[in-house]
Amino acid sequence: MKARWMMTVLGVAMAGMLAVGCGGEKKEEKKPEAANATAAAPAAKKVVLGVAGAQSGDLASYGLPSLNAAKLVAKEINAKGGINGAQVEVMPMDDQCKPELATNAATKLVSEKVTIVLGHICSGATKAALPIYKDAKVIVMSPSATSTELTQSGNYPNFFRTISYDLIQGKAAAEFAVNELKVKKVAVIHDKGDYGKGFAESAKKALEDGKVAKVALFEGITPGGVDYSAIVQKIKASGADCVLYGGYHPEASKIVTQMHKKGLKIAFVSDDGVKDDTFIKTAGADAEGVYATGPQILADNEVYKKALADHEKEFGSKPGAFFPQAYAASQALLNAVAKAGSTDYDKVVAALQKEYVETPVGKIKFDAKGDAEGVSFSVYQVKSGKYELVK
Amino acid sequence: MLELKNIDTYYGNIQALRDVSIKVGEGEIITLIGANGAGKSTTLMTICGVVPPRKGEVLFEGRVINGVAPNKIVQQGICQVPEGRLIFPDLTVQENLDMGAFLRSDKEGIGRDLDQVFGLFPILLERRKQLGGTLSGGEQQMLAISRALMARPKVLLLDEPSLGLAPLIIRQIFDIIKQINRESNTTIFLVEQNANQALKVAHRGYVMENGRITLEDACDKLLANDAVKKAYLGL
Amino acid sequence: MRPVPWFCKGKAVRDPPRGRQDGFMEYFLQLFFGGLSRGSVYALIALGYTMVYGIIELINFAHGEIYMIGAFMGLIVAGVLTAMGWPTLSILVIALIIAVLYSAAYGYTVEKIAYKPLRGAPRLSPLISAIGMSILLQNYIMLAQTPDFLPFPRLIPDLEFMEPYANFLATSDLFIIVTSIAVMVALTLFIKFTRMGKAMRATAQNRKMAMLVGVNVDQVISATFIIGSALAAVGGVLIASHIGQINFVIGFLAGIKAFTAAVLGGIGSIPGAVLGGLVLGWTESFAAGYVSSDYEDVFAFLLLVLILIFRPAGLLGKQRAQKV
Amino acid sequence: MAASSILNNLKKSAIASLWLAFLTLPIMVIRVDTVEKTVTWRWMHLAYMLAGSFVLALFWHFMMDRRDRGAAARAAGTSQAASALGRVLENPKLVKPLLAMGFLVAAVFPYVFSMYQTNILISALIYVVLGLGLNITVGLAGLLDLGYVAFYAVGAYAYALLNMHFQLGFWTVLPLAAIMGAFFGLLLGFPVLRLRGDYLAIVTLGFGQIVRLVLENWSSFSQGPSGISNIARPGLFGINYSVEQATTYIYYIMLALVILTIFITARLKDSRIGRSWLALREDEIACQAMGIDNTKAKLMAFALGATLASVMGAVFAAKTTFVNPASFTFMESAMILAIVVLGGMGSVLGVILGAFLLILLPEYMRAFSEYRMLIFGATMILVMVFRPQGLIRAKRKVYKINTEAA
Amino acid sequence: MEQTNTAVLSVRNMSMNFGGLRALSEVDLEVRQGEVVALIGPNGAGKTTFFNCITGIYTPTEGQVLAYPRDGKEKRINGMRTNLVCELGMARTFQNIRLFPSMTALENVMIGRHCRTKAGILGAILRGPGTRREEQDVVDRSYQLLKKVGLEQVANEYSRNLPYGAQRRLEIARALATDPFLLLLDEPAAGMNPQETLELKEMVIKIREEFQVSVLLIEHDMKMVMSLSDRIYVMEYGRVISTGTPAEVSADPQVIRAYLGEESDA
Repeated sequence: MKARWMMTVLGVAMAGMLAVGCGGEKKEEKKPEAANATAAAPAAKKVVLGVAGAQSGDLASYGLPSLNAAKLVAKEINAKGGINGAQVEVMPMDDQCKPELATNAATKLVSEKVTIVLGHICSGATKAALPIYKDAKVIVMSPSATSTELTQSGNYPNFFRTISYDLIQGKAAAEFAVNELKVKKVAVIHDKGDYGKGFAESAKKALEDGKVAKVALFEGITPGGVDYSAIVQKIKASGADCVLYGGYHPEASKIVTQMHKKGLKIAFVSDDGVKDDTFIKTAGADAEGVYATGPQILADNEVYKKALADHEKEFGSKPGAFFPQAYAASQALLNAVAKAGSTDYDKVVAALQKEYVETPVGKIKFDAKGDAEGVSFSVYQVKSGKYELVK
Repeated sequence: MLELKNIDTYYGNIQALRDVSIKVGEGEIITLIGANGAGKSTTLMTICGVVPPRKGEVLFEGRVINGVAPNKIVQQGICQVPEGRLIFPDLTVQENLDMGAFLRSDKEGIGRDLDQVFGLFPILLERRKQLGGTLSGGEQQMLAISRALMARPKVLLLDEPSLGLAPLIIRQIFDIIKQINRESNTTIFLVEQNANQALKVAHRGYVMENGRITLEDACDKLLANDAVKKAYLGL
Repeated sequence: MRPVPWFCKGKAVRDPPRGRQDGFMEYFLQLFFGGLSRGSVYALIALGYTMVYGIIELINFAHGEIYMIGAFMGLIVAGVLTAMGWPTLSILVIALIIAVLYSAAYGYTVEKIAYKPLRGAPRLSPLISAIGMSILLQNYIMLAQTPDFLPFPRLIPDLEFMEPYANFLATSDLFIIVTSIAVMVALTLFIKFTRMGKAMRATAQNRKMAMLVGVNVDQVISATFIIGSALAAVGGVLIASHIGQINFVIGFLAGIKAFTAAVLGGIGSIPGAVLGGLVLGWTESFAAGYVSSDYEDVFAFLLLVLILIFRPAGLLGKQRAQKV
Repeated sequence: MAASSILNNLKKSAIASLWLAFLTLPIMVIRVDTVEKTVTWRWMHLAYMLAGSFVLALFWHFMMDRRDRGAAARAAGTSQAASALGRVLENPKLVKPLLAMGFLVAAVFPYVFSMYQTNILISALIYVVLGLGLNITVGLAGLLDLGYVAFYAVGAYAYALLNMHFQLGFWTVLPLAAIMGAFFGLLLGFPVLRLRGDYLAIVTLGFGQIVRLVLENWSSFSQGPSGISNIARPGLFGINYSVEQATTYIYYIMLALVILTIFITARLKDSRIGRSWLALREDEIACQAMGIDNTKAKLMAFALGATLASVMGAVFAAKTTFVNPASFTFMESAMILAIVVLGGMGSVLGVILGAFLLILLPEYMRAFSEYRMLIFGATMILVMVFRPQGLIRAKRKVYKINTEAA
Repeated sequence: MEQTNTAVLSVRNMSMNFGGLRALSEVDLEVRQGEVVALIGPNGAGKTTFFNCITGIYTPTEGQVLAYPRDGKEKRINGMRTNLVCELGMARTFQNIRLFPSMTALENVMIGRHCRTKAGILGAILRGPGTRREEQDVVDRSYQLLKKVGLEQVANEYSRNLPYGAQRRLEIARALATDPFLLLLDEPAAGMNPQETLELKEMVIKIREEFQVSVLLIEHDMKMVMSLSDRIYVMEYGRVISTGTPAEVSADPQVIRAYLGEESDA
């Protein structure tokens, strides 16, 4: 009987191993450097950079670029001999943007004695994970969590970010629409998501406070839907002369395309989630003229150009969402560790707040609340297939 | 013509048939009687390949057919009218009959058989366009038999054609079974628990108990057998 | 400064009339046609659910993924052919054909791997296997292709004569509706008159008996998956072309919606799937248009719950009297 | 196994791998960029696919043979139907020491292992209770519920909101959450009483979606997608714990709740109520004709399952200190259902095993980050194919009969 | 039990329509205390529909269904919920056996006791002495009932594994477990051989005596019906076409034409 039981256990173990073996095989074919980065561990000194975010599941497209960014930065630093002789190691931690998985990821990183973390991607996951990091004195820097309260509430002194938050973005977009485009009636649309709705609500508040333009419509759409004609008709019926959209590029491009199909050609102002080349690709000609706010990335920013080239070389494709911010965050974190000379919490925080770093999003350091200073904020417009600076 | 040799069949881990051997000669009416749960229906399902036997052989015209897919067995000319009739309730009577001729492609032959079937059961002609599910029990039984006939079987397997029917209808059905056998020389393998009627119709009979064949004889002899009389005829 | 870059470049577009009276009617019609095109999409995918359910009483959760794979196949074919410089319409045709063939092959394989070994297993086992398959396929596409959204070329050209009606119905909408109708008619004829169609109906009603009249049930089940998958692929390519982008999760929401449509119409019933799809499309469209698009899904699901409570077998489902 | 069958398997595997390679060819090999109009060919992937699928297919056929032979052996009566694993777990000589050992490990776990281990174990324990709760509805009463996560959300938001607005503590809210769960269970139960099987499934799915959508959209009530953060961890007499201490504390709370739930479900299963659920699952009409009030039995099953889910929701909110609608998607319901079915419907031990497998497997596969969901999906299929009745088969109680009594 | 003229079930002028179809039309029927009443008729005559109407599975379109439980109080039970009808004391079996297949024989009978016991959720969880006593009582009584129908050997078998005849008897035991005053048997001898049918007949007689129940049964086996019942109702096309003692009914020319055929044959 015992033998049979052993057989069962062996069977299950084998099933697991084979499945894993197959997975491993595929892993090699795609990203050998990922395996190497984690496997080539037993160097005497190392600095571990945790990268947490959605690396699988439906939001993986927002998390994987950050991982790539971290790998690129780590590789570059390691090529130069590491930080004070210590090799940088990237430790990916998937959270699928789900709060409970984020806490698991956080405790895992804490258990592994990781002291600096790039992530998380979604504000919700970040909020869930932060208390754990805070308790363990881990510095967290997100490239994409824009929820206002993360920095402004003062609850999380260990949190930093390289992206500006909803309140600023929404306000900037609203002010741009009112002051520069002189619109009178605005339809504020969002994707019901954490990020999009935060942006939309800030924008709405700014519009109402400004008392110049009216909010003609405030509604959410279902991301991933097959058709947005109803909301487009509604925008049309509301008589709005401008759409402010909070959300990411996939839905934005669908809406813009359908707006144009239905003969609705009014200004479309959106956020950083739309200021992405993929948007221009997917929306094609319909992308022309769309405005998006975003951190200023000067076309001649050397760091950005280099990062872009490195990505092309390493991964054979253009980087995805939040890549520059993640690249900047990795640089900032590792630079701070280098400047601090150790991974001591207080020293690194001090370094983050003091030392400027040249990054794809500009020359930045961080303020007392954790937001990046020096991230200049601008509005872009798509002109002949490219985002160009408007203001 | 059809022969079962030492068949063992299982449902999951329950043995339903134990060492069953049955021979059916061409043109015969053979009946298999026994109590419910004795394994009669399982015998038929084993022949048709729906429940393949674990041991033993099913021979049809000298060829081994166990392990052959059910549809291939039907193609060879073995056709079953299952217990509970199982007509297609949402198909019309006509479509039900068409399904019977599913594996045939000779349009003329099908037409001729259709006429023949309607000759046997005029009521079906009347109900041609009606959905199978709306027929009464007796009509459904007629339809089920007709459907099997449409396949032009060499062997017709009938599973409890009298189940749940009024005495009047039962007699009609048995008359027609005899007629089919006589007119088209179709071999008939009849499974019944209405032993009285079945033994009157058939040439030879088998008695099954708990998955085993316990008796085998000509019908008139079985009718006279005391054990059979007591257990199955209620005399 | 008012942003008018398109006005200068594009053709003159009629400004829609905004009078109160006819504005209402126009608004209604716009929503109506929007719902119609959305509903046709749901119906196309719902057909696959309903057919599979009719035959083996399985909610095939991986069906949405087949739709997604269809879209990806379309993208790959279109990408290769575009690079080779083929004309748009021929690309559309070839992409459709290859996507249909490949999706059918996927449907066939999925059935063989995840469902066939589970015949006769407890009822919920294939359901879990289906969920597993759905997760597997999603991640397979994500890893083999990309997690990002990919732009899908517009394969359906805008037709000249549709221009005046573009406000209600774009060419691609029309294309989707027409294709859906054509496919559904073809499917109905197929089910009604062909040998395989009859075998399918027979198998759906009584699998054992179908076996006994000589139907190869395994073949019928395979055929069901193949046809259902092919329909999903048609939907995948058309919709991808309509909305212009795809990624590996598009199957999930579309799948749930289509499944809802199938149940709404009465699962197992082919006209039911079509009706369910349309009703769902209209509900969402009108809910978004007249109430709030925040709650369009809430309305869709509320409608489902209400219909099932008052007509427990769906709109066209057979109310089978319980045999006692 | 004969050499011929091995050869046969090799042949079949070769064919299967060729077919799979063909099937995956376009998607694995070709990448297109429709904007730049470029095509990338990655032929190496095809080779990987061929080799990988060959190994997998070989394994598949080997296991299939084993499965078929297992079935044959069972039928021939050479071995019992119960699985080997099941038999070990039923052996009274082994059960007691095993239980004692398990309890000992559970009791000292947080002090032996890291906080991370404790943390994911809490997750697993939460899912054990969720699984047991759903097991009542699905496994015992046979009511397929695809929207179970809605009740989980009810509990989580109940605690989050009450804590935010009224500063109510964990221990105050826990019973309140239970009551709210029961209430929502009844609320869903009433309209769906008439529905059967898959229709019931889809309506519950719809209900689950509605709850999530409302939480997402009704910002003034639930703070919408940005969720509620800074939810208090459970405290005891005003002591505030650090994260690590709190984790340990929650771990013990969960341990107690799990034991309580096991106790409750085990007792219910072997009671008059449990029997009426089983009867309901087997045959609704006969059940009612035998004098069981179907309505009551169904509502009770719904309400009890919902209560457990709701209580877990509160624990979940306390553990993560943050809730937002992203935690309550359909996939979550599917996951809990998978726990129940994978573990073995109706079996308490099976559900526990299922929860550990489904929650811990992805966690421990973090090393394969991007591939873990792929492997996870494949594992679900494999377990179902090779053990369709679940890992552990439910056992019925054998009653002690008092033959003398009249 | 003594036969008296007190009715236990009285159906007056009952009709049942399904859409446009009239399945039952103006049926009058009475079962008196201690009687065995048979309901016969060709397939589709509406016999099972009649059962479903009086047990609350269908609600009759017209007419009265009155029951007189042991306390003697008249109770109108048209459209009363099935479980309440059962609780009132009218228990039935089914034409196509409806046992709980993956429950043991004993558990099947124990389900019958459900409406006569009352342990609730709390009781089940706490399992106090009261609950335990009640539980043991249910087990013991159920076992006794199994013994009565000769199934004590297979008490712990899954009911789906029982032979057909045993399943029929188990269904009767399960119905008896509800302490009925009226037992409704839907084709109890269907699928049984003459020997088993004979045994069944004897069992029904024994049960009537021992449990003091009246019996209303639907049956095709004329031999059993004729020798077992006190009175017979014959139905055709949803109407009662004849009633009376077995002798009276079998002599009725209308019955012979409709049902038995020219020569009575059993």
